[in-house]
Amino acid sequence: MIIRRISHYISNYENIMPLFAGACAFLILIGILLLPIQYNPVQLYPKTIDRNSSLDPYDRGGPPFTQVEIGAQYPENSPTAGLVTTYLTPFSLFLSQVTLHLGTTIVAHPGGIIDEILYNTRGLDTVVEPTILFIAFAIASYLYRKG
Amino acid sequence: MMIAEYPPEFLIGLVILVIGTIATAFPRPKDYLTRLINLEIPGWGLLLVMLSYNEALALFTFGAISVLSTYIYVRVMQKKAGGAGT
Amino acid sequence: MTNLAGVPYYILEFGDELVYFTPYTITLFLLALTFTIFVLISMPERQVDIAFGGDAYTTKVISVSEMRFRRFMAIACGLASMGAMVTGDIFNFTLFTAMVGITNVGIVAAVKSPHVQNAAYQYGLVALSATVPLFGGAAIYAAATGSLSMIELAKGALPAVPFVAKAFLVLGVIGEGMAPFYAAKAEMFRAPGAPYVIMCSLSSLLIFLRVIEVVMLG
Amino acid sequence: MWGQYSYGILVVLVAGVIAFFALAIETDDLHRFLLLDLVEITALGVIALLGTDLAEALILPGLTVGIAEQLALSQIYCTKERIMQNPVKGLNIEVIAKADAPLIISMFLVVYGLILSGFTGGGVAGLGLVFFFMSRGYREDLNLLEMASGISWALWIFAFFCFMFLPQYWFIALMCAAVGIVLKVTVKMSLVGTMWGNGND
Repeated sequence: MIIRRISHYISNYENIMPLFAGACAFLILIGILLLPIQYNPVQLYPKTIDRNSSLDPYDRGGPPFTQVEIGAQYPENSPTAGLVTTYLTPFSLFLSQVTLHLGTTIVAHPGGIIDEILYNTRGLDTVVEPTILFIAFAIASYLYRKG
Repeated sequence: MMIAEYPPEFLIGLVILVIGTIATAFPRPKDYLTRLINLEIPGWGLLLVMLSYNEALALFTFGAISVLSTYIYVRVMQKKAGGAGT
Repeated sequence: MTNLAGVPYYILEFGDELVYFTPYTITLFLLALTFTIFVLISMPERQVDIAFGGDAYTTKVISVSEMRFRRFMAIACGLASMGAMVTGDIFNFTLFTAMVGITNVGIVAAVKSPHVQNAAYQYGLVALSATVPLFGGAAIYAAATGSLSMIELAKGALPAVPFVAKAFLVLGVIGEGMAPFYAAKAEMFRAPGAPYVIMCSLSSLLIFLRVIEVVMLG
Repeated sequence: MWGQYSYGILVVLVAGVIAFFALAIETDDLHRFLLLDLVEITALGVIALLGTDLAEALILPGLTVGIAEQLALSQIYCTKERIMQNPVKGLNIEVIAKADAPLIISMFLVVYGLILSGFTGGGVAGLGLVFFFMSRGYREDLNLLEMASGISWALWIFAFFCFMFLPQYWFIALMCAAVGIVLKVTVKMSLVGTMWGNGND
């Protein structure tokens, strides 16, 4: 009897959002009670900040197009990792020689360490992500056209 | 390390994040526009937290994406108001 | 490698993200593959409305563009579930799961009935909010253990994964696949087009089976 | 035991509880949609606290997935509420629509974005197109946009496999990925600009 009532409640799709949100809030509360979480100091892709570099905070050492060491999980699987950490367009190269604050401007990143991670060592993530974007775009434009 | 020794933008960011979340969760007056404007506050808190970890690119992208999502929300709100008002 | 369900037959390397085939994952992978091929070649069923008290019945007409769109979504859903079955990386798994969620919304949202549209919207809300525990769980995995690779986690050399991270991951998969909400999903199945709506159900079953394996690691 | 990470995650999780609680008691569909943006912020907060380069690499896909699903959901909402045909006030005031300034500014942004390449470049170029479409009330051919989106996706995938299996040609792969992402982001943003117009006629 009670199962029938529960299943009746769930079958009303207006109720699933409050139910799920309530479950999330409850679980997060449990998560708060189970704190602290030990932060492992040994991390992948650690940051080293060199305040005197004009590419700060994305300078991972070395001039452009020379290979540097990146703290990847399986370095042997991505032999080209570290080559494009400091790829600069002529304009941004000019800027990097003029100012110390290039790393925090929008022109700094045609390449860089993030592109290295996104395109190379963790490339499969980046394949799935535009695919999701593509799917969502297809849904939106289909509904927009058929409205 | 004591709490007071953490970077100030980290602490301020967390405080703003919680205040903004409360402001957005229980806005007053409770209409769509107030809630949308209040959404900027926790966004600012998150930006400060990202800043304290030197995550510049994530910060830029978050800014750009929140502009886009504001477009999307305002469009829906205008469409909804358009049916009732005019 | 005691915790992985069986010894991997084959490991495919995509940089830091390994794709591995164990007896368990390969079974699920083949299931998803078979059904995707099935969707690819089959024609959609046409729903029949029977008027009670008489012999009259009508078949609902499905436009070609709608049929194509839903077939595209169903195939994308199949590919996403295949990816989620064999991936060896926690964050990659969550992304594939999010993709299963959005394709499920797409399969249903193409139908023009207001009832179905409303169900699709509610399900979309749940799917979008489920990315919070999913990505949050993956981030806690990375912070606590310093790694996202399932194979590294299974070796047992890393610190233990906090209970919260595992619970977040499971809750996120529940939200994306709506595993306990099959009654609500049945509501969405009033949408016509048999092989495509079954894909919703099958994909959520598969990702749920996979997440059980994932949380047993580490 | 209690380090910077634990304190940070405590505060972010408290924010998450508040946000999800508000979501649970909310009954209006559009309010729920707005609150989804709030819970996304807490998820991003959890990732940001990781503090390594990996955190940034995880935030970017998270952001993109969020905005993509919001785009699709907003469209489903409009269809479901039958408000697709309602007008949206754009910037198409007569003066702006006739002036050359939006055209010039958009041209500048697009060219600048192409020079920058990569993700930020795509963002800048896309912003230029959004501005242009919004100010003109212009109606782009959606089929063309869809095709460009497909091509950018294919380029992207090609670049990825190039990186993985032919690493010696990494420069070509990098360029393909850059062009692909410019096209991709530009197309997505110009769709938003186009949808700003008056419905689907």
